[in-house]
Amino acid sequence: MRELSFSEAIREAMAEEMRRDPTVFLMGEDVGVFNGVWGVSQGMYDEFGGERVRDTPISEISIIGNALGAAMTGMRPVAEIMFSDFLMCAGDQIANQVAKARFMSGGKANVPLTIRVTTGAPGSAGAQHSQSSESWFLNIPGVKIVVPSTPADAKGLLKTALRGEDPVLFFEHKMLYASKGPVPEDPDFMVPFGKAAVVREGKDVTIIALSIMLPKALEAAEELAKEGIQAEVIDPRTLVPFDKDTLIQSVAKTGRVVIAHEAHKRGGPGSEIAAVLAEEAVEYLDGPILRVAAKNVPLPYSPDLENYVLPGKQDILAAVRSFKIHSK
Amino acid sequence: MRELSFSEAIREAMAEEMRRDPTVFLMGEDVGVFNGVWGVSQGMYDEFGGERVRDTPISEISIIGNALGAAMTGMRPVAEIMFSDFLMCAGDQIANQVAKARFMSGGKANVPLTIRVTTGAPGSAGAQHSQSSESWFLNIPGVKIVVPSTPADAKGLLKTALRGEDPVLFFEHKMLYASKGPVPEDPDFMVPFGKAAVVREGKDVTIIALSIMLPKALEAAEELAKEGIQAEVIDPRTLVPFDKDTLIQSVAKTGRVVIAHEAHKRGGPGSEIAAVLAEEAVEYLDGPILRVAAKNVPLPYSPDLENYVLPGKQDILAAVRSFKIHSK
Amino acid sequence: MTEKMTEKYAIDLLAEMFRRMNLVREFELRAIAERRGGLIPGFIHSCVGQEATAVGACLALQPGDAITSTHRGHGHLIGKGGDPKYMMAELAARSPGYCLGRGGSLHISDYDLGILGANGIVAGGIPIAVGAALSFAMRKQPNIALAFFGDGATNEGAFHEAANQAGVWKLPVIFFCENNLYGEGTPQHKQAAVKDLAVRASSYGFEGVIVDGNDILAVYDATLAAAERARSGGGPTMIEAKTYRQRGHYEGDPQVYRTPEEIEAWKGKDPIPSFRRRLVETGVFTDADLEEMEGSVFKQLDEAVAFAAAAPRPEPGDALAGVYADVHDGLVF
Amino acid sequence: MTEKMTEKYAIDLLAEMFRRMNLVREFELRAIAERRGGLIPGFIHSCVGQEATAVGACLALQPGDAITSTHRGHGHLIGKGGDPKYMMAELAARSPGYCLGRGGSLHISDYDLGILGANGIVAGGIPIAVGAALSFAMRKQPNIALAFFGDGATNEGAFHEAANQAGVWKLPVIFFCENNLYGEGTPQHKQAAVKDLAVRASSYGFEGVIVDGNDILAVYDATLAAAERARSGGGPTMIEAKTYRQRGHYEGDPQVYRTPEEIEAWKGKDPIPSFRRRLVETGVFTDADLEEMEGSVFKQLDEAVAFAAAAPRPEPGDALAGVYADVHDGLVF
Ligand SMILES: Cc1ncc(C[n+]2csc(CCOP(=O)(O)OP(=O)(O)O)c2C)c(N)n1
Ligand SMILES: Cc1ncc(C[n+]2csc(CCOP(=O)(O)OP(=O)(O)O)c2C)c(N)n1
Ligand SMILES: [Mg+2]
Ligand SMILES: [Mg+2]
Repeated sequence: MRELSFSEAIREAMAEEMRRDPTVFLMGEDVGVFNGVWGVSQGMYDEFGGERVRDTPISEISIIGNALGAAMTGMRPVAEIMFSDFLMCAGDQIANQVAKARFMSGGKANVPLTIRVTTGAPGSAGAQHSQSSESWFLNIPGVKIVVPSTPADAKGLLKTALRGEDPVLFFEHKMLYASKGPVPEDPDFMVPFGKAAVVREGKDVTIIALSIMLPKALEAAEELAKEGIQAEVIDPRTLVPFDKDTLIQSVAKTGRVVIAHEAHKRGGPGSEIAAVLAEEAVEYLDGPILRVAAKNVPLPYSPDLENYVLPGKQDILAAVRSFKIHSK
Repeated sequence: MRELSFSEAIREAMAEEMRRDPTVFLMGEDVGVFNGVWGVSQGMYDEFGGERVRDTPISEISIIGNALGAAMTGMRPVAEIMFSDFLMCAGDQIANQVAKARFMSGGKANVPLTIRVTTGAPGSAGAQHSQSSESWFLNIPGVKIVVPSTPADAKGLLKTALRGEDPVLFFEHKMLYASKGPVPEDPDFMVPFGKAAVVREGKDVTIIALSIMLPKALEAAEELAKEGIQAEVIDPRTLVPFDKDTLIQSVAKTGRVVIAHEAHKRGGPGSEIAAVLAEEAVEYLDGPILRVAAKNVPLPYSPDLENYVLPGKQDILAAVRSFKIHSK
Repeated sequence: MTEKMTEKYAIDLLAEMFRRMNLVREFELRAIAERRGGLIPGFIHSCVGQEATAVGACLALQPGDAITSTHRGHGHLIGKGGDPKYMMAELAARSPGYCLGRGGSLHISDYDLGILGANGIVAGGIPIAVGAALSFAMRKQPNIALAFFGDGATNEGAFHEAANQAGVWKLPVIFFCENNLYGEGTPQHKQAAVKDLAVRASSYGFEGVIVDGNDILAVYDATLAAAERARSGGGPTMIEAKTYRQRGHYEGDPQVYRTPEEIEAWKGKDPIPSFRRRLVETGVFTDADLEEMEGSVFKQLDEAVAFAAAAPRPEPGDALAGVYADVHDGLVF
Repeated sequence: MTEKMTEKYAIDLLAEMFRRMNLVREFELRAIAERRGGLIPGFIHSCVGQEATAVGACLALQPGDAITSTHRGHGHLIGKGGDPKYMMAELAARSPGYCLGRGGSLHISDYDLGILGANGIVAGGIPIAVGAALSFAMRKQPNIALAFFGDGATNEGAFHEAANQAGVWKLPVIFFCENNLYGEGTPQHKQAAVKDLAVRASSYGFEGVIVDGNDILAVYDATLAAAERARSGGGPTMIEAKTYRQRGHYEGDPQVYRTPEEIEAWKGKDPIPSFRRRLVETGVFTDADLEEMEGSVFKQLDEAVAFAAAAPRPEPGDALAGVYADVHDGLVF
């Protein structure tokens, strides 16, 4: 299969849907002439023009609110927020308008709206440009939350978002943009929401890894294999909806869980995942549910501090090793 | 001891601190002439005048940002956001400015800022005026999160907030305002952050209850006692900092946990509490960690629907009974 | 004089103005009574005194046009053609209500009529209206959007960003400010340092006009002009209609922030009797004509209340459906 | 002519203007070079071309006054008296840096100098400046605050709410807009439908003035006038300074959104050589005087870079301290 980078995969999903459906369009800060700050929309302004690849003022409330109004009246907008840190600038529109419109209207408001954001620490970008914000709207029923980790998933999940009727928060890790992987060419290739991917099978421990932590978890699993420990690595891919069954089945087999994400530990996506397992899979547990995550401090500028605060492969390894699994 | 209502206790804490320290002041929408929409600041405008009990325009970004700037330059503001649902209107100022200022400045910014908000469902107020938002900023290191459930705690915790040097989000449940309880008269009475209250002792099950769920948990415990089940009821009081030791000790004794809060279940404060216990107290668990919380749908206007979505005493009872504890 | 009036305004339009203003007024009074009586569980922000803005603006729109509304939205709904039956049922939290009883007064909507929702968030609907206008413009649909909001709402960031956006893209949208002098209990002069909020339009490159919000014809004229401009590619207009809410911010508001004299003075400028007088004095309608219309309004509301009271309540478990359109095997909960 | 100049401006002030503008320019160029060389890990938004706004505005302030800055903040810091040594150390992520290496360029601050922080959030600092002004006003401290922000920032809700608030409370604050014609890659006309952003002040009941942002004396005069107004209870002023950033939005920006010709044309209006010429032509300083100043700037920056390069890095574990002042037995983590 041909290989695409993560950002190419996202661009292809958007462009294909825009060719297919005239109501799909992209709006955001510098998504057009500038090609997007991370180059994701490279060339799209040239292909689709400024009407459908719309540069907006620096106005996050307006970006989300406009996109919502457009969605309610028949369009299918993709609204880009440049850094997920800025989601809070439009927090009210997301939490109180976008997420609740369908329910509050008795199901009559249709909100086919995809909010794409870049997330994660690109290195020394400081506390306001590095956050992993996947859990910030987890307590708000009404938005779906999608966190891809491979180019194929990025494309297939984005397609599902763009063809669906619900608001989706779509988190793209900046340090994944350049990563490459096979991506199906079928223009109808879609990855369903609510299906976790068992990326590597194993019987000794379940590593649940989100976004950038997936490649790190796979590296860790490789290393563990050499020690005779068979790690099962699972990517939930979507947090809302959430495929707990696949996780529970894995835990039933391994009895041990490590959850890895780059977001801060407290209140991160791992809290919810751990809570679900503690509620529904406790009988299978042979030990604690460990979370590998950023420490609970704002992300520092200094690389020395930042590396210390961010989670890495070593932290996954340490977590797994703490189980003292006797390799068989 | 004399009894005060929850709202009187909050008012007394503010007024005492304002008398004691000229840099303390209150600002927010209709906190002055109107006496606050819930009457909490009743009479304060008359006592302190419009300079120190400041009515603001309807501008949540400005309320929080102004309070932050004032805090950084020597004042000790209390900023009121009328409904916690509107915190997201000022989400960026809270998450990216208030919470991070001290850390990003290398400790040089001082941020003695208390953000008071009303929270919870007052009944048929609809999806945008009923949310329990305690977990919305849990993933943001730098703010402390305080969730009192009794008049004495409300006063004592607010005093700790007002005399401290850090930003605090202070959640006041609307349906607790009228509740009464003994409140010490000592003007230096303070309740420390990070100390959970064991409100009722028991050996069979630990019920961890926040805010409005505390009185409901106590009622449930009373009923359970009649069935011979001794429930220990604990109020964490502060989510950041978090007193996990008291909880773990309780779980070590009971082996069973029910966490009750009015916030939606997914991504609510109970996720983090459950995750902490699943990480650090798993060896004591005799069963799943159960969460009693609002269902994951926006809060409906209809009382029939709303009652169904909100958690109550019955849900706590059902959760405890599901453990099939054999009363001794 | 009759001729002048009926030359400019179709007689049916004048009748509809009168009828709908009365319908709004009586809807409010009836809802307040039914709330006291227990039929309606939630709180009510009535628009008594502001009927001319709601009805005048909406009647200047076309059926396919969209509006966004506020916490004080019953008038906007009725103005845009909302049916009091389904409104009352919604307020009574019944199944046949506009939002199946999920929304209530604060969130009532009718997407078929282009009413994209009342809103519990001050200024929250404004960017949504701009988005609807964007949608019409992109699809070259000859419709426009109108955002209703209060004086207090103009101090929210959402107003600013939305208005600026609409100005840059020259979108077919009207920013309709119902300036009733207060935001909750705070008078305008404590909320903004400018006397006329219409001046704010100049920050966004479009025109701001001021009208007497208690004169329905003035409101209608200004909105029609703005709508024509918007429809013909001329971009947005801001209309500031000066009016007054005669009752508390919500039912139960002790109104410590204003004097009974002030309220009385404004009741003297009530938009309904003055329009009624005008219709009679210019001979457009006889007193009897108008009485008949008034009677029909009462009847309509009796029916609405009866409908609501008899309507079934939603089943509790229904609450779980309708958060999402696509439920992925029921996984989202 | 010399006399006119030195009559109006103290000679030390003119020297300081020249020296600080050069210091800003050379700081930027040096930082860019050191970033390429690997000393500086993070990204840099340079203010090359905008030295007159930063220095002119700051020199019109008093030491106790406060400013808030932006992502493009090195000039503001140096203007307000920041020490290049600690700045460079901060950019190099070293322990003696202004923020102990935690902030970096985007978050650099010096609370002792009243610099309440650069900001990674566009318009994020504006409400903070208004809060500082509120604090000064409440304590009757004779100080004022000044918020720096860009043209693009005026489209954020935060700008609107903060400006409105300051207008209502007549606070001692200056809204200083550095209009460099672009917000990132988007030109002003795609961001706002008005030509002059200073008109926005009229929405808030205070004055908006426009100055040539590349003329440091014009910037200084306008800021001094606004500061005097603020200090004497006259409330806020908005100043729009028209200027241009000569380099990319950040280092590495391919600048597809503008032409080399445009950049060249603006380089012809560079604020530093024009001020230099003026100083020489009016006889205030000789070429030799100015060369000496220029030399001292280079020396200062050599020292700053040497200081930064030799400075210790923070210990990784230090990251855990300093999130809160009160740690409650270390519980907050
Ligand atoms: C974001 C937000 N802030 C505050 C409120 C509380 N609130 C509801 S209505 C209102 C006053 C609104 O004033 P205005 O816009 O003038 O409308 P009016 O009530 O006068 O019709 C306030 C402050 C809210 N609902 N939303
Ligand atoms: C809230 C927010 N939105 C977007 C950005 C990304 N961003 C950083 S600088 C910038 C342009 C700012 O333009 P302007 O205010 O004119 O300042 P300039 O860069 O021209 O100095 C943008 C969009 C941001 N940092 N914060
Ligand atoms: Mg009003
Ligand atoms: Mg700019």
